[in-house]
Amino acid sequence: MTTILKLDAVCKAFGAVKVADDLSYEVAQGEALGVIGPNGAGKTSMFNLITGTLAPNSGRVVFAGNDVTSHNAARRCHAGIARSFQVPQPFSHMTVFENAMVAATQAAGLREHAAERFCIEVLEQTGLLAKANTTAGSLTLLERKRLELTRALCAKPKLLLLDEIAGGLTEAECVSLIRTIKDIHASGVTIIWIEHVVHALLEVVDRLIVIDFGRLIAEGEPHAIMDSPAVKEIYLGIEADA
Amino acid sequence: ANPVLRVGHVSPRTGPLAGFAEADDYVLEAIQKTFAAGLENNGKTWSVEIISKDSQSNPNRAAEVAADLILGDEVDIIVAASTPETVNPVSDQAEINEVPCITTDCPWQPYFFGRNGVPGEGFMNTYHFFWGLEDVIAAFLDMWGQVDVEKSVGGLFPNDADGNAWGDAENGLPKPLAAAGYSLVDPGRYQPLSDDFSNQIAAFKEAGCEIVTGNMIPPDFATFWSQSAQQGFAPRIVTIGKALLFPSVIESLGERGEGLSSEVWWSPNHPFSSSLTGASAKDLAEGYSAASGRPWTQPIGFKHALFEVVADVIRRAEDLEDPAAIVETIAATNLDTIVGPVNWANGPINNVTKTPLVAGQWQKDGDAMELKIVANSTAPEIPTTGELKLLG
Amino acid sequence: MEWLNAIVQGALLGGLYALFAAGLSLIFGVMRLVNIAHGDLIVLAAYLGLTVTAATGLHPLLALVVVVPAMGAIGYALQRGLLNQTLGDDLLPPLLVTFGLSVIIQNGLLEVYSADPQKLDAGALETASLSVGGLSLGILPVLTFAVAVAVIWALQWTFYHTSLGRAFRAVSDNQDIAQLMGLNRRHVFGLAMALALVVTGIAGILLGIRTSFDPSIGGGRLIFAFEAVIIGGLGNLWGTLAGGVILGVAQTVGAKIDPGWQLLAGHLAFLFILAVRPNGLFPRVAA
Amino acid sequence: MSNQEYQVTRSSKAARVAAILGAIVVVILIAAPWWAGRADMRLMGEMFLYLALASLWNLMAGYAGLVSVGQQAYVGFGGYMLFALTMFAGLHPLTAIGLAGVLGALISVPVAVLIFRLRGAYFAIGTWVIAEVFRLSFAQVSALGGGSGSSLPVGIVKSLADARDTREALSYWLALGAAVLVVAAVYFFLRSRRGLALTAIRDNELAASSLGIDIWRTKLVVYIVSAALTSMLGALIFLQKLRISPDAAFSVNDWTAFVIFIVVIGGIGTVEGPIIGTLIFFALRETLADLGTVYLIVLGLVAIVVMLKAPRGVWGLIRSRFDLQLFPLRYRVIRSGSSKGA
Amino acid sequence: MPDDILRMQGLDAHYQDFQALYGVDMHVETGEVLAIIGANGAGKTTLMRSITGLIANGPGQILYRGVDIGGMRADQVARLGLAMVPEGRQLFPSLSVEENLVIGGQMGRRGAWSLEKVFALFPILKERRAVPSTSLSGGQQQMVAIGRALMSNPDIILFDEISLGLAPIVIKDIYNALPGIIGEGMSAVIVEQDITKALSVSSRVYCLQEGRVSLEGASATISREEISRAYFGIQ
Ligand SMILES: Nc1ncnc2c1ncn2[C@@H]1O[C@H](COP(=O)(O)OP(=O)(O)OP(=O)(O)O)[C@@H](O)[C@H]1O
Ligand SMILES: Nc1ncnc2c1ncn2[C@@H]1O[C@H](COP(=O)(O)OP(=O)(O)OP(=O)(O)O)[C@@H](O)[C@H]1O
Ligand SMILES: [Mg+2]
Ligand SMILES: [Mg+2]
Repeated sequence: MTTILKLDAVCKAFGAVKVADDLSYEVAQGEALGVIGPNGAGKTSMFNLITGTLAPNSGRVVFAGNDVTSHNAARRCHAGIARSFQVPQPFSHMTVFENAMVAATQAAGLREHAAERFCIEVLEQTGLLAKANTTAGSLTLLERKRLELTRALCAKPKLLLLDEIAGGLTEAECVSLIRTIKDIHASGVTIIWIEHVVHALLEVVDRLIVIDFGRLIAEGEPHAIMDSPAVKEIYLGIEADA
Repeated sequence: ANPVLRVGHVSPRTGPLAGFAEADDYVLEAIQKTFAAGLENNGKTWSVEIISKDSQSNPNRAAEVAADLILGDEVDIIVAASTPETVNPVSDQAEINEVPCITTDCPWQPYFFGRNGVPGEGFMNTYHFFWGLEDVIAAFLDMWGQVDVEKSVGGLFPNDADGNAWGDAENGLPKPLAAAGYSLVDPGRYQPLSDDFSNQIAAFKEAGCEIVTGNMIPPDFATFWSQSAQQGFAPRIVTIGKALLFPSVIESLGERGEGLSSEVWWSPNHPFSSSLTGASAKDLAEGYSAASGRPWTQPIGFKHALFEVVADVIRRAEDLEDPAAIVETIAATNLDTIVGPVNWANGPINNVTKTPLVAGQWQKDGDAMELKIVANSTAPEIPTTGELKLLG
Repeated sequence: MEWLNAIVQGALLGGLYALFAAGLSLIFGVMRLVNIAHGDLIVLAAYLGLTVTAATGLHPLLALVVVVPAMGAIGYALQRGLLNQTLGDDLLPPLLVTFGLSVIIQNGLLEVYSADPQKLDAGALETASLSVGGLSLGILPVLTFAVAVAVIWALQWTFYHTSLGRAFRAVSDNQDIAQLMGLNRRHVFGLAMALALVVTGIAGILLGIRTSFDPSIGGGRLIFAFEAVIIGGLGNLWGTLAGGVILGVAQTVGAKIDPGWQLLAGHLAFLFILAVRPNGLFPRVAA
Repeated sequence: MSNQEYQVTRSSKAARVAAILGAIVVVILIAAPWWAGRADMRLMGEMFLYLALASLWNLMAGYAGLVSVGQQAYVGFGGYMLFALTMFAGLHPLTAIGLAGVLGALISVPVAVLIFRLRGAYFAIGTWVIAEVFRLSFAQVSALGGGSGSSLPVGIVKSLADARDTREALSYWLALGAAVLVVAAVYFFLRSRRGLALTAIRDNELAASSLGIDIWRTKLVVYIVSAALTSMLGALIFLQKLRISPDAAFSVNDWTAFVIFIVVIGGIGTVEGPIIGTLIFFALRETLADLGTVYLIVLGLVAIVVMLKAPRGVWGLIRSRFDLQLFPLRYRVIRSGSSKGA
Repeated sequence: MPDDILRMQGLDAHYQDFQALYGVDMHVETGEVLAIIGANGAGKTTLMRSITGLIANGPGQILYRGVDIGGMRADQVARLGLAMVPEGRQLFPSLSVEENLVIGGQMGRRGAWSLEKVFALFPILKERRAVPSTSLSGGQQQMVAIGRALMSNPDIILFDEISLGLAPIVIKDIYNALPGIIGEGMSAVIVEQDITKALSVSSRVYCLQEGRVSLEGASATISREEISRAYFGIQ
């Protein structure tokens, strides 16, 4: 089993707030890793460090065997990292389909015609095909989140970073989302998924890490982690001795 | 019907140079009246149509409207006046499009050298009448020589067509001033619309200048003049071209406008009269004041004279259908106009002829400020109307 | 000594630039509005001053009593009647509308007042000077500088220590949500523009006393004002003052080397600062 | 349900008709020297140059999000290069125009490195200051007339062609060629992958960069290409004006404000906008210019009214009314032949 | 009806050509917690924005204590005592945490809520009161957004997606705080995707489907089947 992503003692602080504090872990090729942690723990910041949106104060990010710490976001994307944004970042004046096309042509490097077919496929998978010609700016919050997922998929990533995509879904929608992500995972894509909707997360991931104050405080088999006293206390708010 | 001859006219009706053209309406109206019956040429009567366009004080626009007049209105003669910013682009268009062109109201050096004219060759189709820097210098020296002041002169020349010409080491003020025994302190070309003249003032103070001269636009002069007072610089004579031409500028300076001096190209006291209407300089100036309620300005005479020359050329031309013949006629002009004689045969250089120039000072006359002619040895036919008084 | 003189005169000139810039900085900060007409509004204020002094014979500084409220009212009306409709994420509508406004003001002034240069006659104030350590300083530039400091102090205080200032910042961040806080954004923006034009009114009168003006000189003033704002860093009015001073000193020092360099030196100083500090010298932390 | 039912199209019937009509119009325009008067040709030549300037500005502002109020820097630079290269290096004017483009591209690189540090309104003002620096710098070059400016020697103009008619036709064709070239280049660029990237950047830089778009490089390319072409246009413009001076060459009103006016009136962010805008601008100018101040006041009012009532310009109005695209860029997903509901 | 604090009558809402709400009839009783549920895009946010005046609607479509607020601007509505915790938090980035709260209270309406009380509810905010609101995490921002709305001492408070993006611990805290918030006699409307949660805190529930009310009932008695039918329109 090869390692696709490795964080090596990554540190990042905004003034006094440490969002990554000596953060080290590895993700294996083909794995699905879940990330939980209290609000403000530094989960989204960790994604920013992996994708190159943020530069670390110290430490290294290694992707597919290459040290990418000094590479910009675009370069890392070409190397195979794609993400969804927690706060959706659509190309508001472009249609949903064009949003997808940007990913397919720029990130995945597909030629025009192949890109078109591929985007239609992905849109169908994520349930946005009916909105293909709609301007992204007029989507609802949740549709925007789905667009985030669509775009990330259209980039044909090796490593897919998902930041809270299940929030606000109805039960039925959530089930279909889980199915989609499982399919993606089954096709060989490595996934790191930040999610507060823990039950959805547990359906998919092989391993769970817990972040608090930028530090990795627990890591291991998902259900075991969820049952651990630390997680109960800091994350679920269940008093350990109750 | 009579054949029609079209005259194109470009001037800065609007924009920062609009002061130069403020009397255009008045002058053109009078001219059109005299042209109303048509002009005789070779026994035929020609109707003359004047098409006037605004350059908006913008050289780009001046080129534009000149081309419009030439290509669109197909004018037979094009005329322009007021500063190199108007005169040069119009002349250039006329030259390349082979249309006869007469211009005025811009010293001839920026006109000639500013257009890359080559002495001895000159231009094919474009002619200019006004005075030159040598006349300004002579008039200034004449004025300054009347009083006893330190012969140290501070120079203020902007980096524009006029300023570069006035300050030019070869053709501008420096050489003749030195020859006349004056030392010139010239800190260098400043960019028009500067907010600060402290450095120039410091340099003038340092050198003990008692005279300040140059060519400025009014806002720059106003800034300089109040800063001088603030910074304790009190020259005895201040003689500035362009900025001090217009009564409105002097008025805006209040008390501190009194005693400033300037070149005088034309005034109601000039002993000339119009070849078209017979009116004297005084008649023309008073006519304007009466019609507009505003004081007379110097460009009035030249604008009138411009059309005197046009009328004269139309009358004399051998063949008004042929541009080359018109150009020939212009070159052969010999006319006494309201601003003095215009005769390109006596030009200092190809395509240029000169009119007389004297120097004057703004002095209080009753309530109003009046431009008195205080030095006339350059053109003794123009009588002086006052005596130079030192400032301060 | 000559260099010192150049620097001191430049710093005083900077006070005037800071005054030009303060109003711009305020509306830029509150509404993200790039007001191309700002320079022309300064000139408009000078002309209002001219009209008032001509009609009443008041000293130009006393004319402020009329001009300042008038400019405030114009600002409020302009904002509510016109500029409010242009605000949004897009930079262009305000840019173009204020550009149109600039053309209209300029040519309107030309129609009404003609192209003649005008000046406000402040009598002895214009030429009075005081001597400090061998330097001769004009009372007017010193006064201008002092006014600039006072105005900027007042604006800064308003912005960060009053509920009006808080309202300015909130509305500038998110208009919809600010509405939910009971803030009428149209009114708040109107007040911001009114305040900005009050400052512009003061600047215009001081400009009119310092130098003569005609309807066309607004553009040149506008660019200095922008430079001062950006050098100082957005949202920091003291920075704007510093920006004005840097600009003024760069100009006079540049002119000392060669008068042709006066304006160029100011622009180059601006570009240099951008090259080393793209957010200006004193950007407000974490904005 | 198979996605074979769905098709993606980027063209439309209107666009195909427009392409044919457009080709016919271009042919008619090429023949203008045989049917139009001198003044009309000059006017059309000027319109073409403005159309080209406007299309380039539209590419920068409407697509790359680079709102520049300093494009006069390159117009003036190109003009001065024409003068310098013909007067001092003795080059043929046409060679000089080409070389002006190359030099414009070269000088735009360091400029871009500096002003790309700025965003939005900051960028706009930065470009303006750059243009002022160009203006003031050229005002210091006394060989080119300093602040007074310089005229193009008649001999150089005549080297284009001896006969006046040929010369006029030639400069007309140059202008027409420039306009067609620029509009076509902008259109095909926008249809390309890079065009899509550019539009994405305009909408959201953060998302664009994380989808593999090198923002800096994409914008740089657009900026440099615009600078090069604008410089060439500047050289062409001043070949017609015959006289150059810093104030005229670097006039923010003539080369940027009017251009912005054209683009915004016509419809920013569309290829059609600048064409419509140019027609409207010149219609206004030709009917009102003699009114002087009133003309400019009207222009200001028109700009304000259009911005308030139709922020997407005249073409935006037409497009929203008739869903018309003459230069189609959008992708449409259509369901082929099926009548099934969702 | 005197007990109604808010009543919608035939409320329509549009985004340009697109109609998002069709003749919605709905009322909120004084002092109750009303839940609104519905699939994505059903029009829940649109409803909230209409009530608060951020989307214009016709006269007579919304009555607040019997007063027609249909045509009013958002700031006028806010002054009458309506507050909203918007979807996606939307704090003022250039205001500090404390200023964000204070500006909520700037209308000067009297009532139980003050800065101290908000800080007591969310102690972490007191700790970070001076920092810019942008440097808070998502959950902390949601706390500020709630505090900000409370600071205006509204008579009715609207929560759009109250728990979206929050860690379970925060959701728990917020729901624990809810009775205290409502206890002061305030009415509340809650948009919540977690139906169980929604039913447990509310007295009545409406379900929206494609811009229309598809179900209305008492939270305690409504059945799961009814809800899923109302959600998706499956008969
Ligand atoms: N700004 C807008 N422009 C055009 N249509 C919009 C806009 N905002 C929302 N809509 C449309 O209005 C409808 C209702 O949207 P609304 O945001 O009210 O739904 P919602 O119930 O809050 O959904 P969600 O659960 O996704 O937040 C949707 O079909 C949406 O596409
Ligand atoms: N640009 C920034 N400047 C200053 N502080 C920041 C910045 N971005 C994030 N932070 C701070 O870093 C911390 C971690 O934020 P981050 O968004 O990574 O949290 P998170 O774990 O994703 O939380 P949530 O689950 O609420 O989304 C927070 O306290 C936040 O205030
Ligand atoms: Mg997060
Ligand atoms: Mg919603």
